[in-house]
Amino acid sequence: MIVATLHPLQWTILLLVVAGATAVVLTRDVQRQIVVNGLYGILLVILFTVFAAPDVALSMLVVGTVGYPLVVLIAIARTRK
Amino acid sequence: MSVAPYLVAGWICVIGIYGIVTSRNLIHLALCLTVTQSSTYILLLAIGYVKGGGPPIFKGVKLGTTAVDPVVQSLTLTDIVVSVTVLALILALALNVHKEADTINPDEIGELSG
Amino acid sequence: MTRRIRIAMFVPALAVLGGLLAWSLVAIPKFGDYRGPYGYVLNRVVVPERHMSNVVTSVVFDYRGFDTMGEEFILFIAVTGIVLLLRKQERDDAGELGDEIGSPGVRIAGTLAVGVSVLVALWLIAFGFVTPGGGFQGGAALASSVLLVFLVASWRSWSGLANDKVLDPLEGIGAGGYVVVGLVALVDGLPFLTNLLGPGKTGTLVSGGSATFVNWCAGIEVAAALLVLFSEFLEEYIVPLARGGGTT
Amino acid sequence: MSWIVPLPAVIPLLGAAVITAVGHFTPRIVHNLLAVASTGTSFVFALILMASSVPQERLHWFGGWHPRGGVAIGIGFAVDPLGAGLAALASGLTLAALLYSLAFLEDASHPYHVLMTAFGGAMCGFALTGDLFNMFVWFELMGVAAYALAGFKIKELGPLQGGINMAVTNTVGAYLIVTGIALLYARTGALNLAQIGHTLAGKKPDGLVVVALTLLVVGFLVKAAIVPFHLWLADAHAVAPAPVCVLFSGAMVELGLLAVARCYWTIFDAPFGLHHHAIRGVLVALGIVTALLGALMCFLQSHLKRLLAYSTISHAGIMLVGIALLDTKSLAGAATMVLSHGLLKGSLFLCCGIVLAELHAVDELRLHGKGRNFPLLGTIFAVAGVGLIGLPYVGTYLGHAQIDEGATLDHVAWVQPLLAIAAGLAGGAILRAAARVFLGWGPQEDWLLRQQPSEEPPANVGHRPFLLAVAALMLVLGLAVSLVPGLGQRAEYGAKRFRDRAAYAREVLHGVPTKGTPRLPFVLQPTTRESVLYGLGAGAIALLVAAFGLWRHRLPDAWRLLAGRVAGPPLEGLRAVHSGVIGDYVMWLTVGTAVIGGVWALTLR
Repeated sequence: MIVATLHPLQWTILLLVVAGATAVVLTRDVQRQIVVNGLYGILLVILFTVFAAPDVALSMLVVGTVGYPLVVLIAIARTRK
Repeated sequence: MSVAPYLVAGWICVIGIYGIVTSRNLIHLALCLTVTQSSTYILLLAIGYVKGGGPPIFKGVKLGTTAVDPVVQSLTLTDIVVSVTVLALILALALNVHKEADTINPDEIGELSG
Repeated sequence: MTRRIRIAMFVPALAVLGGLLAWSLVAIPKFGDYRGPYGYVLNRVVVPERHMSNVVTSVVFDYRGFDTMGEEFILFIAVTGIVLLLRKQERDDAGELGDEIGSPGVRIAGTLAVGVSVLVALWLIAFGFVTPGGGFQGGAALASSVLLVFLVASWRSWSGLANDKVLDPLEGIGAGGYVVVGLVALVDGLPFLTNLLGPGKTGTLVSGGSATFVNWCAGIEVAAALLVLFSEFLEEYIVPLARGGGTT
Repeated sequence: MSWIVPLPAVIPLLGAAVITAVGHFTPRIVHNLLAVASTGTSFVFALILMASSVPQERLHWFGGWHPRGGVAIGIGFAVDPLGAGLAALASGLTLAALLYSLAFLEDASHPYHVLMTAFGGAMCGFALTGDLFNMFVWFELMGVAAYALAGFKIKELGPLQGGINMAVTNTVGAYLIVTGIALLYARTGALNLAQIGHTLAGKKPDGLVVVALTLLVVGFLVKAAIVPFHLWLADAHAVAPAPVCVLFSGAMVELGLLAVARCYWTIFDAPFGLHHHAIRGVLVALGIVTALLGALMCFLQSHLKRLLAYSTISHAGIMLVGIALLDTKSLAGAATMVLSHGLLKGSLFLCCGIVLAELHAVDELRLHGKGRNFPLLGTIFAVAGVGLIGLPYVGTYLGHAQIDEGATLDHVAWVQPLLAIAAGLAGGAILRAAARVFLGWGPQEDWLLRQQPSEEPPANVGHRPFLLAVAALMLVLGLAVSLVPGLGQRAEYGAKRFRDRAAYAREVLHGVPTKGTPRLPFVLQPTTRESVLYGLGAGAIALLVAAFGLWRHRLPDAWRLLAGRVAGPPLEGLRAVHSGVIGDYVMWLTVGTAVIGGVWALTLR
């Protein structure tokens, strides 16, 4: 029943998003984490598009590909021992 | 009952909080915070979704065509901006912590207690 | 309090929280069946009343434009806070960094890329009321394309552009401009942020009425604020390198 | 008159933007002027708004988007006397803090003024709005300004840790709020408070509504520093500059409480009105635990600002009890207590700033007797401490008396002695600190009190009498609250209006104005004999506690040994909970949410 009302595309991307979020949290090494987080961001962009929210997808795209990585990478670089 | 998208949001919220509590690195913690926040985007957009609905943009589309809820999308936009700013603020604080304490493990800062 | 105690107390509590969230879903409208009044009404009245074809942008800058003002100030205040937090206790001089990229080919390609992405960003802002986009997305894209200058040119050209003497006034104008547009309506005897110029022609640049100004204010503010943010963080990275101090 | 409604919130924002725009090209005096002028304007408009909202709610629909057929399509401010009153207090305290900063932080660069000014505006917006998501926006705006201000001293580790703890805890709270808003939106398709309440009315509440209630209440209680969500507050207060603490303690915490009351009386009274005992029970219990635990922790501090921070937590608990009793009298009591507490606590924090500037420390033990040459400062500090105890007709007394009366009406009179004990204990700790610092009483060592990292004094402190004058003015105003004729009656009238959900919804959604106001007398609010006795009792407890803190070593050895055996381990355990580690704080937040939500899941049906 749960499956029936969802489009297969929606199913796939939802499962990928779950896996992505879990991976971001469980990746304890921040240098790997920022890469995983980037992938998670792209999954979210796809999900938002599937949910018929192009405006939100566009924001997430800009923020996830430039905003997050830049500040986080610099923070990682400055705090490396 | 089709609640799968909501369950996804719930799981992401829970796993994000788990990451925050168990984190040993402030940068990791800040990213877990953004993961928790991403659960609110998914929840909001899933709530406003209408089966078979297109985006609430009526350019080249007849008015009255089924479209998803525009309000949750505007709320999500606000939410995303908030997440970037909070992430950057926490990272700025973390950078300063590192300068003073030479660690960014929240368990090791240990300046304030009691 | 040790880590073990913390996690031992935390995991059951988290399970309860997860259970509560799941419980709340028992009677939630089914996915795809949502029929709330707010969005439904707006999807039907916005195009005829306001002549904006992108309902999301019209909600962002008109119907719930006041939220967006607050949101813009969240960004503005957070960036101001970061400037305060990352302020230098002593004066730094990073101007001695040499240009890092020598190849003219890379420069020409880079300059082109900057030009194209700036145009895309401006297009995103301008047509926000027509197609997906708007001040926030466009402003963020604009900031990102200026960031390319740093990547393809040099720290010096970047710091020439992303100078706080230029950016701070822009930030102030963007954030303050939003409030001023709201106050103009108030002076006119109308509620704050009333859309004054009436509906424009659907599908055109001016379809937003005075929300167009608000949209551009947001675009300027977001671009300037993000540039300040990037430049504060980049400075954290570059300045110690320039001093030969390596990390920390 | 409705044109003034948005001004208390938007004028400071405009001021902040202008300061940034001209910041690099103008001298500091211009930044100061702009900050003070815009905050002062906001204060004046908030006062006018408070007065003009007495006859009827003041509405302002942004963008002119009035509701259509009971569906709100825009954002509205819906101003009632209590909300406007808190906005006026918030902008008034911001004004006082900015004036104080003129001399206290002479070197502060313009971002400091931008943050303070915008912080004031955000607090006003939060107090005035009638839209749930708009509340979240102001909540976050207050938040981002506050996190940066807490970490203002970037060369000291303590402030940075305090800033991070505050930022992470409050941000998690904010996400809980958004999740709650999303759930309510799923059910009602509305964001306007009145419309949500109206849509939920008359339907049987289910899991969704209970969880939404839990998430919203918890999210706002994080800001209100209620146990077990209070841990960030002591860290943030201990380290923030004194004028910033005034805003944290005097207004920001109280806004969290206002939000809980607002959400209950506009939304959740509709579905849960018949089950309000369960809601009252949980919130009253939280309030009492907070009041007592905060007071106890207050007694265990030697760092003056941390001590005052715990006193704020204790008072937040008392105010929560006032709100949680869910009746008019107690709500009015909470409101008058917010007013007097904000002014008195503000005065105390400003005194701490002066102590830091003059004596280069804020630790009670380190400062032992060093304040003897500052009699005026010591007097202000001690009298403000006395004002917080609730002695008859002094300071917070009116609030205590009204909560007492409400509790008696609700047949929960047992809360009164507990609140008096909490107020006495916290007040005694402040008096002990005052006696040790300004009179040199008691020993210089005390194993009960834990030292905290020291704080760098501000570099250039300007005109000191001016600093004292600001603190003294706030003290006088705070003390006078219980003596203002007619204030109690007006607070009760405001509380009655605040609780009238049906009238609020009619006015907001359909523009039906409320009926004319009764003529309220200008006489002192009569209080009961019990209240007077409780006030005197709290005073006696405070004296005993202060004496115990100072001269404990004179007690017979056997007593002290026994007391140490009995009380030592629990106290150490209590301290260990306040660990300063962010992971622990979020763990407690989760535990608190699970417990509150679990209890309500079982009882609210």
